[in-house]
Order: sequence, then structure tokens, then C-alpha cells
Amino acid sequence: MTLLDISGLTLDLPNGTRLLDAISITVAEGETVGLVGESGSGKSLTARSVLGLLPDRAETGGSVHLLGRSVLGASRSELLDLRRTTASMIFQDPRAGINPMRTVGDHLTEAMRLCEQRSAADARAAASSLLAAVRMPRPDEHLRQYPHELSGGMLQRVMIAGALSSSPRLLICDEPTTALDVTTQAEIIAVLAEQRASRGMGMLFITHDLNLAASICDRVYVMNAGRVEEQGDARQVFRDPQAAYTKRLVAATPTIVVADAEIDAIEARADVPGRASTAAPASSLPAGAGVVATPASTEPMLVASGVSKTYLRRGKAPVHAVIDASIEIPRGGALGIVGESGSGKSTLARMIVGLEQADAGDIRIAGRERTGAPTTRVARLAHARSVQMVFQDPYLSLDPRITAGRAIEDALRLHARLTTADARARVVELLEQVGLGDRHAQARPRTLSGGQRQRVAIARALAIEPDLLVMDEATSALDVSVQAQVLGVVERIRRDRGLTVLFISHDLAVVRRLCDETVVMRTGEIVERGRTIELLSAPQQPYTRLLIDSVPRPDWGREAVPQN
Amino acid sequence: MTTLRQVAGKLGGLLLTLFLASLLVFFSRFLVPGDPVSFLLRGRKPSPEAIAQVAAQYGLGLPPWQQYLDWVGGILQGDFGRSLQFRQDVSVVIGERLPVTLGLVVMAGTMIAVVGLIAGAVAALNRGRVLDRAVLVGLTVLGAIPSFVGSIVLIAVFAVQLGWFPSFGSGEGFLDTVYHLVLPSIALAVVFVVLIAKVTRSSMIDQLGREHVEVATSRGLTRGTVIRRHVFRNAIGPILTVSGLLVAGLLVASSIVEAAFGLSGIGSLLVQSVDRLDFPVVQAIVLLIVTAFVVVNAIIDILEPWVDPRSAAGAGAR
Amino acid sequence: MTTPTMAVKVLRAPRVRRGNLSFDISLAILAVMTLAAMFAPLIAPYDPDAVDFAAIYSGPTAAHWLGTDALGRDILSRMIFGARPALLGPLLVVVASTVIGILLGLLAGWRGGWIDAVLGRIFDVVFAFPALLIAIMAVALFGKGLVAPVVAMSIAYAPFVARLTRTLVASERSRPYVAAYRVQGFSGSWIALRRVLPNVTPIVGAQSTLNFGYVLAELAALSFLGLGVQAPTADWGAMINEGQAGVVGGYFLPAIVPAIAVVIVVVAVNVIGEELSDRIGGGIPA
Amino acid sequence: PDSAAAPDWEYTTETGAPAGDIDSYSWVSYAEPYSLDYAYAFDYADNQVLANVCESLLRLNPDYTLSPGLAESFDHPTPETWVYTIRDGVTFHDGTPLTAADVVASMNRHLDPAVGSSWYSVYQNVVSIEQTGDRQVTVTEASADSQFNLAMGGSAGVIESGATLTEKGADYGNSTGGVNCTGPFSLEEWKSGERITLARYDDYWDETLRAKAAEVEFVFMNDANARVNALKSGDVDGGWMLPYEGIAQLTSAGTGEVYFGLNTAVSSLIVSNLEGPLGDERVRRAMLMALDREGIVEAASKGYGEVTNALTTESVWVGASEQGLADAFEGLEEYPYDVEAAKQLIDEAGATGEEIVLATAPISSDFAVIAQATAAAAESIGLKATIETVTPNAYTALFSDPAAREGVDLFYTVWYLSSPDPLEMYSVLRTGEFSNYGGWSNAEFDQVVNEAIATDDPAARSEKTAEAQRIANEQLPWLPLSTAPMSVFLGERISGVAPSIAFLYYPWAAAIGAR
Ligand SMILES: Nc1ncnc2c1ncn2[C@@H]1O[C@H](COP(=O)(O)OP(=O)(O)OP(=O)(O)O)[C@@H](O)[C@H]1O
Ligand SMILES: Nc1ncnc2c1ncn2[C@@H]1O[C@H](COP(=O)(O)OP(=O)(O)OP(=O)(O)O)[C@@H](O)[C@H]1O
Ligand SMILES: [Mg+2]
Ligand SMILES: [Mg+2]
Repeated sequence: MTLLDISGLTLDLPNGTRLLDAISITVAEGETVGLVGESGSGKSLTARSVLGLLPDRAETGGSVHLLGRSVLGASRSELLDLRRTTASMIFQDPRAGINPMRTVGDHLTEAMRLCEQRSAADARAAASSLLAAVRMPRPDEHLRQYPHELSGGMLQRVMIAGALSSSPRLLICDEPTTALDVTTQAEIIAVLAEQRASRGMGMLFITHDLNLAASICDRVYVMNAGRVEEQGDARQVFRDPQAAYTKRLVAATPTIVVADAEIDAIEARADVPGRASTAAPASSLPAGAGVVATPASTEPMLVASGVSKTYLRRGKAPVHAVIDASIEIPRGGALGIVGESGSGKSTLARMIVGLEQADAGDIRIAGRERTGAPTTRVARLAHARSVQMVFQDPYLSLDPRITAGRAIEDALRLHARLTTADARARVVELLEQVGLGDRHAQARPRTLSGGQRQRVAIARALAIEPDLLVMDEATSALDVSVQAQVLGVVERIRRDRGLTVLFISHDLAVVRRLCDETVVMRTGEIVERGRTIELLSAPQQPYTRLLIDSVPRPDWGREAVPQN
Repeated sequence: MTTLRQVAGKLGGLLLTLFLASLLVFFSRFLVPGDPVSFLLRGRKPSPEAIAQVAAQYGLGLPPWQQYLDWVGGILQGDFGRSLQFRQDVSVVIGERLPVTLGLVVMAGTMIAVVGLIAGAVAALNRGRVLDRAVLVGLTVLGAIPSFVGSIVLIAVFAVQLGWFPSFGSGEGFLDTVYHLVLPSIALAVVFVVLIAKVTRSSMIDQLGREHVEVATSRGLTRGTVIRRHVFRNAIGPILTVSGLLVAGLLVASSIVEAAFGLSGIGSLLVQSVDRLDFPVVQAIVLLIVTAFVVVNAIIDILEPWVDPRSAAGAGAR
Repeated sequence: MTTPTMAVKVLRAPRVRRGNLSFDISLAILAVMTLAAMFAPLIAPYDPDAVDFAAIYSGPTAAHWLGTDALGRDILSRMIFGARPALLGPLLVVVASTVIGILLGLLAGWRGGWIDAVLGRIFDVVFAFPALLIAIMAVALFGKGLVAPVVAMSIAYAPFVARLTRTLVASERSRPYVAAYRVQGFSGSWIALRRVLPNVTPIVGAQSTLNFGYVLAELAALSFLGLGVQAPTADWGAMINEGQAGVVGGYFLPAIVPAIAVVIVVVAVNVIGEELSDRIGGGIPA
Repeated sequence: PDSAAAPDWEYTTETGAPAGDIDSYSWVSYAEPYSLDYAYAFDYADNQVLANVCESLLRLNPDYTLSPGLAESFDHPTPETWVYTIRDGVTFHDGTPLTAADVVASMNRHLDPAVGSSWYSVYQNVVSIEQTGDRQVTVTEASADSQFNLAMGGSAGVIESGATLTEKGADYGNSTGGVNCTGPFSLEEWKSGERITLARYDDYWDETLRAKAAEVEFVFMNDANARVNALKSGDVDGGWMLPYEGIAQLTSAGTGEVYFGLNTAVSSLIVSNLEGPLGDERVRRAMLMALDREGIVEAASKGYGEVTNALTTESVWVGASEQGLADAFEGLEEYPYDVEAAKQLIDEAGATGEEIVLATAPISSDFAVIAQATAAAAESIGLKATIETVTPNAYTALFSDPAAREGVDLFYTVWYLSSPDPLEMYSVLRTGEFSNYGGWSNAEFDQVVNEAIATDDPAARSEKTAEAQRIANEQLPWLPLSTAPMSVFLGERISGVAPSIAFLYYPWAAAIGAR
């Protein structure tokens, strides 16, 4: 008997919106099945319906069977029984998924005590051993802790332990690692794989990361807009996608796998303006290491030397966010900064754009001192013209009340005296540069998609014609396909206008695609630097290696897939 | 969870707020232009003796800060001065009327808690359904009935027409007092019930939409358990905060209800003292209400880490 | 790190509402009452203070649609004139407290630091004085009437507005869009006044609308207690107070008509305020 | 409800003898006494309780006659001296006997500026109060004064234990200090804001007024509705001064009866500014004629009252001769409601278009009626009228502070007399008197009144006083409006009280027993 059998599942809201359309998915015992697709494609809805968790007053059609027992239309007690014995679920955000007002022990034992009527002591013992099984360092101590006292990775382990407490036959994982760092992700995936193997559970694994899906799943289903577009053997699907949607998805997915051919290809493109022209090893970045195509000046566009920043917090230990960091970017160059969450990437970026003042060190942009806070209007505007920034979250970095065109126009007119007509024309020009048009000028952010917003943000930054553009996780919030579009825009502008870029990301694959050189940060310090390709293919530092190894590496032969 | 240091810090905040509030209460009198004696003796025959007595009571010859210190010093020893209308110590005048107000506030508070929580919870658990709508409409209308209107209606219907309850007085002994205070408590409670119900509703709806609730459900806990242990438990924070803010409002609103029901508590005393230009009594009652507010909120503040463990760590936001 | 799911939620936030009947009705009621108050002398069938001993406690008649009170004064005319203090008082309080509150809240939320701490402490102190209490105290100090309570309540309500504004401004200030303005070279005061202020004002304004109902009820209560608007001036609260005397004789209209008017206005204002908060709250990413 | 029908009512003097004693009954008062200190007892709320607990040298009976009280007799040996013989065998509630020293101590308090007695005016002529014998106290005055002795039936003549006065000091008379007097009831409990309980004093000296109730409970209800409801439902057994709106209800409720008794109060408009248009006698007359006084009685007291043209009621003409009474009330100028005639008077006086200011305060509904009606009347005869509404306290100040009367032409008062002599009223209107608020001055009037005051024989005095009343009726220093009876409600359990405004000073509660 199949463990999970979803067939022809449809789900409609009371207002008639169809959210799921004839979904059919099966999971056999012991099998790991992936469910991939972009945001909003209905992955979570599908997964939740397995446990009978449906939106309020939703209409369903089709059927969902768990070990032969129907879920849709099951009585309340039957549903409780299925949840208690047959299937359990791990959610995306462990911070949101565990009641912040109850201890970890409470979270783990409540189902055992209240549903299985086990004694408190018994339940605690069981919880403790579960925590040990998911490799929590001090199980008994953790039982007494509150969620806010644990890190995200630890909490996700707690969530997993909780899900395992009922010894389920099917484990549903809804993007269990999206909120986590790559290194933590790797650990969690390892724990999951271990548990799945030892318990012989079936697993429905939801992710939007094709690489991850490909690396752990036996079969995958690709979802789009509430439908299953394609399904089959994981490698098969990605290596040889049939549906147009899958093809686009695969094409848009960046990878960190460095093929020899690629190094050659890059070398062959060495004359492209803005690209480093030699493949000479550059384990550090002394001035002039990257020979720059713009011959006008040999002085780097950005020089930050010995920059430090410490946050003092009342009643708590100070945070050394950035410690003695030095970076340089040649004119027209692109430098990537990678590192785990909290490693100080954003702090460094904020100091460079002047949102934060460095405690020590020195920042020069285009040869001008930009360390201190600008005091006069002139200095402020000069600083702004030397560096601009694109922020991570496109939904928050645009003023909700101001139309796209107006936002760009404001920036333009702050820096140059322009007639209204001239400003309007320039706005359209800039929007066209990022692949948008006249009609987007009138739109308020709320009516734009994430990708469009981020392009507006880029256009706004470019309006000032800065010497340096800092992009802090500028594509992290976007779906892969949208991310690919935005990266494409940035690449094109660099190519066309020789823009110098500082690109921050936790995603090595994205950095790889955009940046000539990369520095790796860890707890505020720069631990390694070098040409991106070399760094990826031959990391010198153990931390860098760990970072690289943590990235899921599907063996589906990406070489075959042409880039862009 | 809560360190002694945090409690000490909060107590410090409490004392600071009380200090500032006492400054406000005391120096408000100085906002009135003109001679303080004629202000205090408005409407009375200003015999030289009366002037001398008021001047002595307020230490009017002294510099203001000295007057303030004397005043505070007296209050710390339970001496609030002397009532001009009753020719009696303010502490006695207030002390005799305080039990009625406390009884009223306690009874109303109980009703507010019980009815408000139930109504809010019922609405939240039926969000968007007919029952929710009905509760919401009911709350909107009830909340718009000022307590003095409510009092009149309650008296007209239940005391006069039906004769179920007495229409005045606070009764003797426990049961009789409760019986006498039923209608006034209802009149007092209505507006606040609405507030609590609304907060309960939105706080619970907020929690109902949280992922941890879904997680708990997915693990096979019954709906009742989930609501009790996760939704309601987590929703308490905002409810408690709002309750704290209501305390002072309840005490002040009792002046209206007491006036309407002919109860003699500190609320009606406040109004009467304003009417009779008995400033020492006004000052004392205002200070009393403010102190009650500050103390209750400090207690809630100190309980906060128990309600929300994150706040102890300073992680704060919900 | 913001995740795709969260982003979707933000996108989903602005609920497009279909027409809302109770909202429209409430708006119409308020409009009618405001117009009536503004053009009272033109509309009112009688002089609100005109005594007519021949028509004491007349019930509703063709001459007196809502009857007359203990002095034979036309209740309808008194209601129309009484709408002036009844509506103007709360309006002044709401406008004044909103202006004061927004400015202080902006200052505290934008500047932060010690200014925020000091203002926060001051707000805490004022919070300890409920509006009605401050109003009563003002009456004790400055005498009865509408002026002292209105000034006092403006002060009492300002911290509510200020605290909301402060929270909103502080959270706006930490938003990337504000950082983006900074990076573009806009000055702090420009961002605060020209961008953040307009962004928070609608939310604050909608909340303030809700205060209108409370203030109306509180000022009416003050008049009811005999501390507010003084006879013979027509005012709803004072009319309830005066009308109460007739209740015992079975003459309900003089008290019940203004009482119903108070309830209706408060309901209408609350419906409007809540609806506005709903609509506006959705417009800005929360 | 048909508002046109005037209610039926008549004066009663007795309410039927009680069948016997009663354990306890309750009585409602519209307000709590501020103090039971006789020196401050100046209002209905204070006096109606105090009258049953503390007694005066003389007793003011329900028919407004005076009879011996704690003084078993008094003498008037010279025009300036009053000699009181203190009754023997009277004890205070704490058991101590009444002595002449107590009398001296009690009376002297009115002279003590530190006390600030509300009754100082009675004593303004007094030079000394001394014990002149074992049981004898002599009061010496600066000039002849027939009125002093008449006031000894009121609060001004109350006697308290001297020891208690000393002991309680500043707390005397308040809810903590209490009182220690000789009345038929003692103060049992004063629960602030709620009620005062009186208990029968078993060693009371006057057998005829021994309390029929073991206990009387006074409850305070500010709200008129609450008061009526409580009476109607039987929660409270009785009460004085019923709200006019509720009388019909109470009458028809069937849970008791409403009686109307003697009153001394006259509602009138005080002319407080003779410099303005009202300085002209014709304008004053015109004003009175422009007032629809029947309508006012209807609106202000729901018909329970009568229009009057004098400033006193017949009830205070206690010792009057037949001639005196006839002179006083027959053939007075009537001032009928006649707007046209009034207008003409104004024209004659050339006062058309002049402005008058009337002060009022939100004290009770009759204030609003009078203010509105007066303004309307003034406007109707071509004057301009402004109503100035002040607080009740500021209104009180009109009666005590000339500065407060600045710019006020007219204000309303209900003036009641505390002694059984109309002279109390007219002595006030003499030139330069404190309460002659408008500064009205008429030499003939002054002379008549002064003669009357110096006249000891009540009959002869009344004839003089009648002359004064006629002058006042013609000249209208105050504009008399109406009189109203004193109302009282007795529930079905009780009976025996004599309806009269004397309840302010007479131990009326002692007479009430089971029906
Ligand atoms: N309770 C609900 N009520 C109404 N619409 C909903 C509800 N839950 C989800 N949706 C809608 O259903 C669609 C699919 O949502 P779902 O959460 O399954 O997407 P997803 O594939 O999991 O996306 P993500 O990668 O962002 O988690 C979305 O358009 C979402 O707006
Ligand atoms: N304003 C601040 N006050 C106190 N600590 C801060 C502040 N801003 C950042 N930090 C701390 O500084 C450290 C570095 O933060 P930063 O935002 O630079 O990290 P990041 O590498 O950008 O991480 P992420 O990938 O999560 O964006 C973190 O530990 C963070 O908690
Ligand atoms: Mg999802
Ligand atoms: Mg960052």
C-alpha cells in the first residue's frame, strides 16, 4: 500500500479562487519525494492538506489517502489519530513554529503526555533521547530552555525531534532549511537523512532549491501555479526537463560547481570590460592585483582598510560586528562578500555607504575619503554620488506611498537641477535600462512584483550615477527565476557602463555568477579572499571549504545545461 | 527568569513615575493665576481665620518646593490635609468611601474579565462567521453606550420597572453588598468589557494565525488543547497590558456610575468635591487613582516575563 | 533573512474591499449631524432656549417632532444646537491631540535616545491620568465649562497618539526604504517630515478617529455630572442631565433623545475609524 | 401626559396620630449634611437631621409658634437684655446634665471668629453672653432687638455640651467627631456618604416628644429619580421636599401618601442693581407684569404652588393681630400678567432697548425656568436680557460678596424664614443691610421696620410689619413670584409627622411612629 496517495486534489477558496488544481502525488514507504516550485505555487498547501490542515472554509476535491485511510472528510478523531500516528510535519521557520512562551521540553512532551497519556517523567526521558538523536549537545538542559534561548538551527532540530516523537510513517518537510545558513542547512539535512534511514520513514520534502531537491530526493514533482507540471526521477527531471516551466527553472538555478571548461570560457572573455583580465592566482588582493580594463586610473574604486565596528549593548557583551576588515575593488570590478548570517557582511556594507560610522579604519571611494559622517549638505550629496546601495528586501526598500517614477525622480532632482520634462524623460530611460517601461513609472510598489521592485531600486540607485554600487543580498528574497532576471540586469549594466559593484550574498552560487573576486567573512573577520573561481575550486581555509561543502551538489550534470 | 535587578529597575521606574505624577498633582494648583488662598477658598466666606487656616494647611508662606515636600511628607504619614467641605481629615473622608468603590471595581473587574474573555474568545474562534459578526456588532453598540446612559437604562428597567435590584445604596454585609452592586457594576463594566473582548479577539486571532498553532494541531493535539495551551495562553500578554491600562479608567468611570446610582464612593466624592471646590480632596483622590494605576501596571510589568519569557531576555517583541 | 513566504504575505496584505454599507451609513449620519450643527440657526424650527409654558413635556407632535422638555423647549431644536458643543468639543480634542501627538511621536521615534526616553517617561506619567480624570482636575482648577476639559483632554489624548506615532516612526526608521533615502543623500529632517510623516499619518489619523467616540462620550459624561457645558446652553450631555428629572414623571424623551444621539454618533465614528484603520493598515507593509 | 391640568393639592397640618411605636424607619434626604455642627447647619440637609438630635433654647413648633425648649422660660427685663432660665433635669446623650455653662459655651461659639458661624448675623448685636445665676444665662445686646429671641428656636439657639465642644475641637460635628446634644434622638452612626442613623434617647426630658421609633435611618440620594423610586418602591419610608416631577407618581403609587404643609419660603427675583434700568420703579413693575407667573409656577413647580405678591407667607405671621394680617395681605398690588401694560410702563420710563443681566446657576430645574422665563419676559417688553450662568458656588457668592454681584441686575432666590416673624424678611431690606443686595433705600420703610423691631408686643409689631410689607409691595425692591407648600411623603408603615418647614428645627422625627 502506498504511504501517501494524493490524487486529483483540488482546493478552492470560498470566493472561487482555485489554489490547487488536480494534484496527484504518491509517496511509497521509505521513499523521499521532492516537491519543488516557486513561491506561491501551492507546495505548502499540498503538504498541509495531507494532515488535514486546510484554509478556513476551503472546498476540496479529489482524495488524499494516508496508508489507505482517507484524510479529506475524515472525522475529527480519525484525523487526530492520523496526525498522532501516521504523519507529521516540519515547518519552514522554526522560530515561528515553536510556541515562544513554552519551554522546549513542553513542546516535545505535550503531545506524548496529552495524546498518548504517558507520564511526565516518561515523556521527558523520551524527549531527551529524541534531542540526543537529532544531535543536540545538552538534551536535558535544552528541555528547560525557551525557544528564544536557542539558535535557528537548534530550533529546527527541536522541531524535527518533535515531529519524530510520534514515530510517524511519513515525514513532511516544508522547506525545513530555507531560513537557515548553508552550513546549518547541511547539518539539518544530514540529521533528516539519518533519521529517515534509521526509521525507514517515507518523506515528502518541499523546497524551492532545485539543487537541494536533486541531492536528496528519489523522485520529484515540479509545481507551478497550483498544478503539477512535471514529475519523475529527480536527476532525470533536472537533467532533461520536459515542461517549459521546469526548463526555465533549471536554467535559472545558479550553481557553484566549477567546471574546467568554464575557467577557460571566462579567460576567453577576458577582454570584456569590467572583467578581470587575467587568471593569475590572487590569494590576496593587493592593489593592482586585478588588472582593470578601464585604463583611465589605476587607483581602485573602493579601498577600505582596517575597518572595524563594535556594537555596544546595554547590559550585554559588545558585538564585534566587523573586525579590521580590508577590501579593495578596482574600477569596474565586482567583489563578492560571502559568509554566514551574522558574519558582518551587512555592517561592512553599511559603513561603506555611510549608514554606519566605522570605529576604526579608513574608507576611500574613487580616491576620496568617505569614512566620516557627512556633515554638510554638499558632503552628503557628494557621498551619495560616490556610492549607492540596493537593499535585500525589495518589499521594504521602496517607500510604499511613492510611485516608482517619483522615487527615481526624487533622487534625480536631489542631485541635479532638471526641468520636470527632463526628469521624466530620464526616469523612463532609467526604467528601460532595467527592463521596465513607462507604465511602471506610475505604479506604486505594492502593485509591482518582487523582481520589478528590485529593478526599480536598481534604477533609482543608478539615477545618481554612483561610482560604486553596493548590493546587500539584493536577490536573496527572490525566486530563482526572478533572481536570474535581476542578476541579468546587473550583469548587463556592468557590461554596458563599467559599473563597480560590491555584491553581498550568502549564496555562493550567485556570487560565483557575478563576481570576479570574493572575500569570505566569518564572525566579523575576513578569513579568505581571492578570485571567485579559484576560491571555489581550491579553498585554502577550512571555513571556506565547509561553506562550499555545505552547498548541496546534485549530480545531475549541470554542464549540459547552457547558461543564459 | 526575572532577575532581582530587573524587578529593582521596574520599581525604580514606578517610583519615578509616581514622583512625576505627584509633582503634576501638586503643582497643578500653581497653574491657576492669582492668589492661592482665594483659589482654595473660592465660594466661601473668606474670614481671616479661614484664610489663616488654609494658609497654614498649605504652608502658603513657604517656597513651593518646601510646600511640596511638606505635602508629600504628610501623605507618606497618611495625612492628606483637611477637607474644606466636610471639616474633616481628607484621609478619613476618603477612607470611609473607599470600600464602596473598591467593591464596585472588583465586581466590575470580575465581570469584565469573565464576559470580556468569553465574548472575545467566542468571536475569535468563529472568526468571520455569523457568531463573530453578532458579537462584533453587539460590542460596537454596547461600547458606544456611555456608562451614564447605561446606568439610567439599568435603573429604569431592572430597579424601577422590574424591581429586581435596589436602585441605590451599597448594602450591608457581603451578600447584600454584592446584590446592591450588581447593577452599578454592570453599568461600569460594559464599556470595558467591550475593550477587553476586542483585545482578546484580535490577540487570539493573531495567535490563531501563528505557525506554532498549526504545528501543535499537526501533532494531533485536540482543538481544545491547542486553544487552551497555545492560542489563549499566548494571547494573554496584550490582554493583560490593556487590562492594566483600564484600571485607572475604571476608577474614574466609577465616579459617573456612583453618581447615577447614588453610591457613596470616592468617584462620587471626587465629583462632589470638584463641585464644592474642595481642592484638598480632589488632589488626594487624583493622586490615589494615579497611584493605583501606576502600581497595577508595575505589577503587570513585573509579571511580564512570566507571561512572555522572551521579555526577560530583552528579546521583547511578539 | 526575509523568506519568500513572508514576502508573499506582505503582497497579500492589501485587501481590496467591496463597498461597506455600515461604513457608508455611518458617514452619512455624521455628515448630516455635522451639517445640522453648522447650519443650526437655519434648520432648527425653534430657538433652542425659547421657553413655552403652554407646551411643557409635550410628546412628539406636529409642532414639536421630538417633543419638548420640562420648560417646553423644543427638543429637536436643542438637539440641533446641542450638536455644536457635542461635536465641536471632541473634534477640537481629536485634532489638537493628533497634532501634538504626531509631532511628539515623530520627535521621539525619529531622534530616539534620551529624547525618546524623556518623552516616553512623560507619556507614562500622563497615561496614569485617564482623560476624564484630567478633565475633572481641569474643572477643579479652572472652573466648569467646555474650555478647560477640552484643553485637558487634548493633553490627555496626545500621548496615545504620540506613542502610536513613535512606534510607527521607529519601525519606519529601521526600514530599508528610509536607509535608501539616506544613501541617496536626503537629509534626516527631509525624510522624517516629507516621507515618514505622511506614511504614518493616515494610520495615526484613523486611530485618532476612534478617539473621537471616546472623547464625545467623556465630554458628555462631564456635562452629565454637571461639570461640563452649563445650562441653559444646549448640549447633549447636559440635556441628558436635565432630562433625567423628567424620567421619574414618565417623560423619557428629553433624556432619551440626546442619549440615543450620543450612542449613534459614537457607533458611527467607531465604524468609520475601524474601517479606515483596516483600509489604511493594509496599505503599508506592516 | 397632559401638562395643562393643574394638580389638586391642599395644605395639611397633621398626618394622623401614629398607632404606636416602631422599631425603625428610614428617611431620604437629597444630600448628605456637610456637618452636624449647629454653627454651620444652614441648609435643609443639615438641619433636618440636626433638629432631631440637638435642641435649642426655644422650640419652633410645626405651626411656627415658639414655646419653651431647653430654656424653661425667658425674660426681657430691658430692651437690650434677654434672660434665659435653663431647664432642670435635662441630660446630654452621654448622660451628663445640662448646665448654664453649656449654654454659655454653645452660644459664645457664634461670636468666635475662628468658628466662623453661619448664624453670626443673629448675634451681630450681642455684646455678651454670661451666666448670671445657677440656671440663668443673660444675653446683652448693643441695642433693642426683638428678633434675637425669635431666632433662639433655630440653630442659633442650639445647645451642645461644653465638654464635648472642647474635647472634639475641630472634629466637632463631622462624621468622626459627632455631636452630643439633648434631643429625642442621639447620633448613632454616620456612615459617610451613605446614611446617618439616629437612635432613641431613652432619658429624653420631654415625655410628649419621646421618640416613637427606636431608630431612624437617613439615607442620602442626590438623584431625584433615585429618591422617587426609593419612596415609591417602599425602600425608604419617607422624605421631605419631593421632586415636583415625581409627586404625581408618588401620589398614584399607592405605597404611601404625599402631604403638603406649611412653608415660609417665597420665590422671588432680587433686584441687585438699582443703578441700571431696574433703578426705575416703573421698570420693576413692568418686569413683574411681563412675567407669566402662573406659567412659571406650572413649569417650575409643576403646579404645586401659588403666585404671591408679598415677600412673606401668612404662616410666619404667627403673633399677628387680625388687623395686622389683613393689612398685610389684603388689597396688595396684584401685578397681573399684562405685556401691553408693561410695555407702556417701559416706554414711559424710556427704558426701551436697555439691557439687563440675570444670573442663574444649574442648581435645580426651577432656576432654569425662572432664568429663561425672565429673559423672555424682559425681551417681550423691549428690554435686552442676558443670562449669565455661573456655578452654584459662584451663585452662593452673590449672596455674600458684593463683588460677585457686579454687573448683575437680577437673580433668583427662594428665601425662607427661620423665625416666626415676617420682620426677619423686612429687616433685611433696610438701608445698608448686608442682604439688601440692591442697596434699595426708603426712609419711610426703614423707620417702620426699626419701630417694629423695637416693639415687643407681637400684635402691635405685626401691624407695623404690615406697613413695611405694603411698601415693599409697591416699590418692589425684590420681585415676588410664588410660594409653594412644603411636601412630604409618608410610606404605608409610618404616620404622625406634621408637614411644615419647621422640620428644620423641630424634632419632627420623634413624632413618627407605626401607622
Ligand atoms: N489560508 C489561505 N487562504 C487563502 N489563500 C491561501 C492560503 N494559504 C495559501 N494561500 C494561497 O495559495 C497559494 C499557494 O500558497 P502556498 O503557501 O502553498 O505556496 P508555496 O508554494 O508553499 O510558496 P512558498 O514557497 O512561498 O512557501 C498562494 O497564492 C497563497 O496566496
Ligand atoms: N544595530 C546593531 N546593534 C547591535 N548589534 C548589531 C547591530 N547590527 C548588527 N549587529 C550585530 O552585528 C553582527 C553582524 O551583523 P550583520 O548584519 O552585519 O551580519 P550579516 O552578515 O549581514 O548577516 P545576515 O546574513 O543575517 O544579513 C550580528 O551579530 C548582529 O547581531
Ligand atoms: Mg510554503
Ligand atoms: Mg545582512
